[in-house]
Amino acid sequence: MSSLLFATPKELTGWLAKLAAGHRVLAPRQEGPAVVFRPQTAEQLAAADAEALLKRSTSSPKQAMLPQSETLVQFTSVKDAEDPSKLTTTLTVPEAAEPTVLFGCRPCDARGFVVLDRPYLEGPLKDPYYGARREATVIVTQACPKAFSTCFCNWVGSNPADSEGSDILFTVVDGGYALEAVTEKGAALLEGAGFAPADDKRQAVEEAHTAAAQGLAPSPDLAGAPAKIARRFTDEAFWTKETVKCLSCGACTYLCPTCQCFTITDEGSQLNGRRLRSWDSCMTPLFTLETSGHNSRAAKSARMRNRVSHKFSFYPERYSGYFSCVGCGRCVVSCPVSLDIRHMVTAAIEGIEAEAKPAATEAAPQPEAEAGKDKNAKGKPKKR
Amino acid sequence: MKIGVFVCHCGSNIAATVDCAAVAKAALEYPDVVYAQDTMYTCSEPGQQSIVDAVKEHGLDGVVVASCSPRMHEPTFRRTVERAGLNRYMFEMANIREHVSWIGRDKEANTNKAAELVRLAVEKLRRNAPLYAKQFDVTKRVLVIGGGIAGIQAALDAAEGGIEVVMVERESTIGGKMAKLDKTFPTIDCSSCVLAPKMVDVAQNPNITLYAHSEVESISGFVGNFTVKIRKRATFVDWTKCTGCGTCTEKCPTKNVPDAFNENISFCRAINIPFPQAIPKKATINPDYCRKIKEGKCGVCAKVCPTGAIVYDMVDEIVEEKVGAIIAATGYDLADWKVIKEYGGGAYPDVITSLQYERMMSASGPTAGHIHRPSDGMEPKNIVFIQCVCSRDPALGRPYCSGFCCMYTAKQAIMTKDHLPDTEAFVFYMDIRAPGKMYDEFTRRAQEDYGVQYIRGRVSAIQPTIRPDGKVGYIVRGADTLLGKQVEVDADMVVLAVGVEASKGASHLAETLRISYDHFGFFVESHVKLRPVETNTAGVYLAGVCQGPKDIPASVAQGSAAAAKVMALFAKPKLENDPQISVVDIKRCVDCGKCIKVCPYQAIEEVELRGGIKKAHVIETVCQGCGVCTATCPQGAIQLSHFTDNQILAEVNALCLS
Amino acid sequence: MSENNCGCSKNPYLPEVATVLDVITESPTIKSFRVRFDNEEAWQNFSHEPGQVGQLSVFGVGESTFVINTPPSSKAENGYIQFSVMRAGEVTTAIHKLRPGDKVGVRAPLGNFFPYEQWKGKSVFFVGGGIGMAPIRTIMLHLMEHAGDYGQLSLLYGSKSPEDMAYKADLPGWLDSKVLKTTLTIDREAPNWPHRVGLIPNVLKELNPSPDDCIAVLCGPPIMIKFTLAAFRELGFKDENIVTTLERRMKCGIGICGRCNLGSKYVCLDGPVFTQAQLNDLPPEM
Amino acid sequence: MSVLKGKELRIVGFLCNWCSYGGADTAGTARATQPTDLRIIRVPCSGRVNPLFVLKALMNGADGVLVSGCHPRDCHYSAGNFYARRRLELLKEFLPVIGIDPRRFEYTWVSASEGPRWKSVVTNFTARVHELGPAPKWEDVPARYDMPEDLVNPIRPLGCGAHPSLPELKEAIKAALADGLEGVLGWKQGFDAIHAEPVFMTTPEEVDSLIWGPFNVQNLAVQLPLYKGRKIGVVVKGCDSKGVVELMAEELISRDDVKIFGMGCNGTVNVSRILAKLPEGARIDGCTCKGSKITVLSGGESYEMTMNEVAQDKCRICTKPNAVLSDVFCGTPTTEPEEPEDGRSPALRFLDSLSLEERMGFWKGQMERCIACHACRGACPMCVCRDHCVSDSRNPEWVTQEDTVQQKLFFQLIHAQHLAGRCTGCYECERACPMDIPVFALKQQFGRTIKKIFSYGAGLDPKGTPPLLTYKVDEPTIKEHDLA
Repeated sequence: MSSLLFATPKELTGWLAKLAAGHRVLAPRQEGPAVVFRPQTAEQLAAADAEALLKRSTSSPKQAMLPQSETLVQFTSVKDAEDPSKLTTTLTVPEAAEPTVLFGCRPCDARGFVVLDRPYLEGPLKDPYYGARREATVIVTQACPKAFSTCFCNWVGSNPADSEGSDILFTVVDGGYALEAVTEKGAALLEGAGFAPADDKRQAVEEAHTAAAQGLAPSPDLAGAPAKIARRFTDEAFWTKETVKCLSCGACTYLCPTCQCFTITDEGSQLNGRRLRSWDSCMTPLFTLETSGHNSRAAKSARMRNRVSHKFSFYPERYSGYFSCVGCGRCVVSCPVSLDIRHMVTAAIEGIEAEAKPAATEAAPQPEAEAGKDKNAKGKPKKR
Repeated sequence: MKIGVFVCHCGSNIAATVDCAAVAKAALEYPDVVYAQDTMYTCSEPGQQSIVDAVKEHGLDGVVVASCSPRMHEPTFRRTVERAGLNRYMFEMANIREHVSWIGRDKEANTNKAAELVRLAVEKLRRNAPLYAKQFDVTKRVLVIGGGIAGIQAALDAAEGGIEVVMVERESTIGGKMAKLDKTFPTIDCSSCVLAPKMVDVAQNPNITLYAHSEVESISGFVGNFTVKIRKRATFVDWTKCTGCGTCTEKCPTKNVPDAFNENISFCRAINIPFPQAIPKKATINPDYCRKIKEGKCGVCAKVCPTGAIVYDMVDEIVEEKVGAIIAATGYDLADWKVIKEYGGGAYPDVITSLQYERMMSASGPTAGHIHRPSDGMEPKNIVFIQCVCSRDPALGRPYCSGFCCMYTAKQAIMTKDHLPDTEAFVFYMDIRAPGKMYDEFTRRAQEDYGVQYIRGRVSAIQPTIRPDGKVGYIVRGADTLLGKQVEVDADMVVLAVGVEASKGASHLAETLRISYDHFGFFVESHVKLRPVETNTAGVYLAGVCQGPKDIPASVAQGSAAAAKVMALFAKPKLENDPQISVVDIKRCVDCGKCIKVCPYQAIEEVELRGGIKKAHVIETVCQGCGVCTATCPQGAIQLSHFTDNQILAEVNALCLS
Repeated sequence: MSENNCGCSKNPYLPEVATVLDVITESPTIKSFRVRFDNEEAWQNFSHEPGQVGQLSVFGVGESTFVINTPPSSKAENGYIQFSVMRAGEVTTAIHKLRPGDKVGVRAPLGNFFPYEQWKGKSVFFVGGGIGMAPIRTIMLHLMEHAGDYGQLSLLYGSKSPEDMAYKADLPGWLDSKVLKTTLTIDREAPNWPHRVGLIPNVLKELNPSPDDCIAVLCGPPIMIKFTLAAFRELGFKDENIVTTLERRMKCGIGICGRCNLGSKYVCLDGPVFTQAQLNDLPPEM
Repeated sequence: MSVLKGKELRIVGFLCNWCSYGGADTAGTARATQPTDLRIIRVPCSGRVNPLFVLKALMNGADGVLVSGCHPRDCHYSAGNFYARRRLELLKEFLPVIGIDPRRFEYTWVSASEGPRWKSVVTNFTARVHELGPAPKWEDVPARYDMPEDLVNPIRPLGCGAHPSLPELKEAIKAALADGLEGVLGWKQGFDAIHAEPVFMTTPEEVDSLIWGPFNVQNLAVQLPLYKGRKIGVVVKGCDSKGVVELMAEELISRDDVKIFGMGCNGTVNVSRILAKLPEGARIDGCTCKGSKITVLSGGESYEMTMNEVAQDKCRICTKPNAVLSDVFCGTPTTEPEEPEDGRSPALRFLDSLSLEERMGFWKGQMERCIACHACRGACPMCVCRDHCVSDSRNPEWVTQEDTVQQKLFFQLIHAQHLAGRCTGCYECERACPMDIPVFALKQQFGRTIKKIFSYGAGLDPKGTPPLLTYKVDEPTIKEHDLA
């Protein structure tokens, strides 16, 4: 545990304003009823009241690392003078990411990036765009003062004050905020912030964290959930019944901090155009539609089955037991027909024993117990 | 894709205000363009050959020609492109003449605009796909609407060419306006002498089915497969039995029926045969005057009819005919001259129209050829003919010249001098239009041999007066511009050379035929100089005055021309449809039925595929390619070939995004 | 399946600009494109294994996955790699418009490859349906080059009609090759067609290959795979000896975009080559 | 390649091939000098011009767009221009809501022989566009995020107490299930006390879970096309029933497949407004509704609020609380008030008070936070294209994948255009939007224009035809925009 620092609201916004000179500072901003992460200028930050920067965002801060649409490659071609049908095509890649401070996200958002790191950075082929932004971004997380009714981070091995994925974790205490560097990057950022040491606030911070954890509804036992859900796969009636009211709109996937899927399309012409990566949703039928017209997930029940199974079964099978869901509850809050993934997971694992199944989950390494963290969850976060 | 761009100078028409070389050079910058040249005359033989050569030499698979309007030379260049081995739809035109070089002298702006229009054509061409026409079989029968001289000529020529003809005539006899004429210019031979044999031919030609006293009710379908509903209006006489003996007309007590055939200068009976040479020579009852039909009394004709042909309770009958082509030959009517108050507005009995005068001079007319003025039957000593009544008169909204009035007025004047040698004939005229063979000699003969006095000037008013001898006279006041003074003529009778307009109901028929018509009701031809007898609707042709004022020789010529066009259409064993039609992508269609609702031609139907899935389907031969369905379909599932959403969007984006 | 060998650290989304050297019209709907990288150095150290795929793209239109259907040896000998493309959608239509000299993008090699090392000493029975012949061709030619290491190699290639049959230039060679027993079949009777007529599963049963010590390699449209798989099982072939490829599900080709998953496996990383046994363990979502 | 700087503005013309393109040719042949700005795109018929082409041009930098076709009755395809007249008149009235000056778009009729008329049409329109100057660019307009939250006073008393006839409704549904109905769509309790969720009731127990009250917000008509061909029932509020009727009018569901259960509706709540009265993220432990007062229990506290404070905007001006069409109607219908003189949504009222440029700023500010998740499309009962939406397609490609304001707003324009004359005003698109963007204002702009021009409301007549799918030869209520 590195030392605890204390900052009054004015000091906090002043610090952020100073950072805005060298960094792109993303912080929550209220726009109409919704709260979104927006780059804020030094003046805006200096003038902002700290309270406004601490609202929980409606959509996840995933945009900071994985923009909804970004240019992967720009291609321009020049015609040969004598023979215009001969082209010389040159490809250019947009410049690397700018240093960014992502301020005000919550532990589940921060853990979302850890979930995304596995496919994006820990596979055989690394994603340079996501990697560059990940490297260039310092994540300043606020420990949740209070759990929302739709929060269930404790189901997936986390808690309202989980520091995994964050570089700096701060907690609201009376009179201001107790900040604590979690990683070297965080410590580097706090350097020169001139905050007073505040070890005496340790007690208040612990109390705030346990108070927040109390607010969460107890988590069902998800041990063996991946295997159970895998076995539920062929229960067509179950998935059809659960998905009856789903409208296949895809809002859940675009709000989710851990949805990784995207599509690649080209715009413009050969002479000057760009190849785009943009978010895609497994809930729309076009996701697995092949040009021949064959679609392995034509029915919406198959698509919902894939979404729930991916987060609670396929991903854990592939990445040593870690759930891909971080329990932020945004998909539950914003579903037009109030579909609840918690209900679907509990219903899916009900009545299925987790007897031996040679799936990867058995072979998953046992993460060492974490002091003070919730014990019973299977998908234990490993220290990065 | 390899595109070639050919920028045309069109002599100086384009090159004068557009830097064609610069446009060609700019075209080389566009995507997929690999060859660009500017040519003096691209549509000329060498011009087209340069396209064919370039396609071969550079392996082009698309051609853009920047020149005149596609309405002019798109077909020409499509054939050129086809000759070069490409599909004729891998071709686009940029209109840099009518839309650029001819409408402004600012060379810099014109060149920039021309380059942009070429860019539009290139962007559209890059998204064009080869299209192939489909074959469909043809009903080799033709419908001729209108039994005037033009219709008769067309019907006879088509029948001669071995094509079955269905002729529909509104009146109870064919012959049209020509049948009403006594003599025809310039040879003054008797009109019915030349017309009657042709009418008989129509009746006797086995290929011709005649529906007289009938009208076209509705037309559906398309070229090669029209379905025509014909309303056979009730004649109240069973024509299969009627022998045309005329006994009923003699005995019919109702004598006060205005005789339409004689232009209402006389009366006829409620049951009547219009004129002796009528074809079909059958009687017809006028229901508005027949006492039996109106009040249930009388019934004399039924009693005297030797074959019992009278059917008082006859009703209209709808008949359906399948035809492959339609010739409209609906002729003309005289304009409503009564709007001219200065000429009495129809109140003066002795101020009559030229057609009425023609009936008066006709041997089969009500006065058996004797000229008696309607008011008191007196043989007129002075007759005044007034030219251009409701013609060449923009104030009355009729700016056009009716073409044949100068000639028939000269003829009527000559005939008048023939009938009444010592009668004076005066003709008030503006300019004598006598363009045909022996036409001008004819009008000169009227002046020199027959002493008809031509007065160059318009008649400002006709004033009725009581002469000392108590008879009525008409002071015709006008100007004589050659003498430069006012002129007055005390006339016994005035004959008005009234201008022509399309026959009544022509505009409604045009809507039924889906062809355009202008403000005066004349049908709009496909091209005023190059395609006068065709219309923009495939399979519909025009003949005679319905297309615009013209004299008998021209009407006859157009009748033959229209028949020739039909024969050419039917010459091929099968017809090809225009592949620019809509196509449904069954993967995207969700069978919401919006396209079926909006299609003006009902060319889209709902079909059931395997497994009971329903989709929309376009009937290739009925779709005319308007694209309303493509603009309506929410999923973009139905796309009009050659004008797909992506093709038009490419043009919009080329203009707005770059 | 063993790890693929393209762990290059450079940007995996960045294609190599390549030039189309030659276009062969195989059938009304299939064309083969022979391409070579423009960047000489990248071309030199490019190598691939039979069965690996590549993302072929037309700039401005998009990219799509195709198997590299020339054997590894042919790159050195002939100086090109070949992709066979059936016209189906927007990208394939744009590819079909390509002419020699045009530029394309190539991201290759991707995915795993046929485990031909483990097949040594065994017979191999290839079945290709329509465009499914493309993946078959690369591994078949490779095995024919090392025929000695294997037992009997045989090919059953079926297509809708004679014109639809691809690789017409190779067919004579295959028909009278000493190392390869070739059977060609078409769906329906066609004038002067000397070979078999009939659907692939039925012809396969007639050929009645023996399952012992024999690997079946099976590629084609889903409907054909379904019935041919049943036929192989009927003939006694065990599921672990039946191999197929699933590159039609791929999108990014580098295991990130999440589109090609079959359960927890990614077709682009753990495939596209799978044995039927492996597929049986995965959720039934073909 | 663009317009001549300083001399020309970007004016795009869509001309029908048979008449206006010919008219332009005639003007050319007559050497009638005209300004050079206009670039002409040839289309077969003015009926081919999808209003979205005009919107695409105006959204991407066109300063003026002109559409010209054959004179009514003179169309080569007989009815193309009749459809165009209605669509383009509606478009012209729609443009101001997104801040585009309607004078930048004009449609007129010029025949092939009217060269001089074409010359004056082009000259006058170009002059008008030059007078208006270059169109404001979406990139340069300053975004604004303000939207006043003042509520519209309800025109009838809104209530939230338990409906006395709910048991009677449950019995009726159970009876219907007994004699063969496969299932009935209704609402049941959601994941907490102030959320309901749709349920497909097939067994009596499930019918017991049916609730009727202020939380029945979803419009169940959206589910009906998914059950095409199956005999099912649906419980409807007044606004939902209009959706069911419109689906029947367009034959997307058949009348005898659907058994409609209705009850008088006293208004539904906007859940965000309830949450706004509670501390951020408060857990909902319970909720009691009595008369028009709602008491929410959360974390030991109880929060009082009235329906007037939290009701949905549509319920405040609702004139059709009872099903417009039903097979079974339980209980006494609620009073149906007269048409309000101002039925506009709050967003539309605010937009009407803004200048054109401010409206562009408004939409730029709102659409920046749109995540293009298309929940608005998913929740819309009239969106029957489901898996084949044209905005996900590349043939035709109306929108690209880029997340710029123009592309995201263009999807909203597609949605509004497709709903013109079909939208029943159920507000689901705005309620379903996770980012709370007031997208219903665009649909209501079309809705109020159609009411003004065709005095037609969607979803009232099962035999009705949406105005844009038909035409009149003489349109008494559309006056000619003459440029000549």
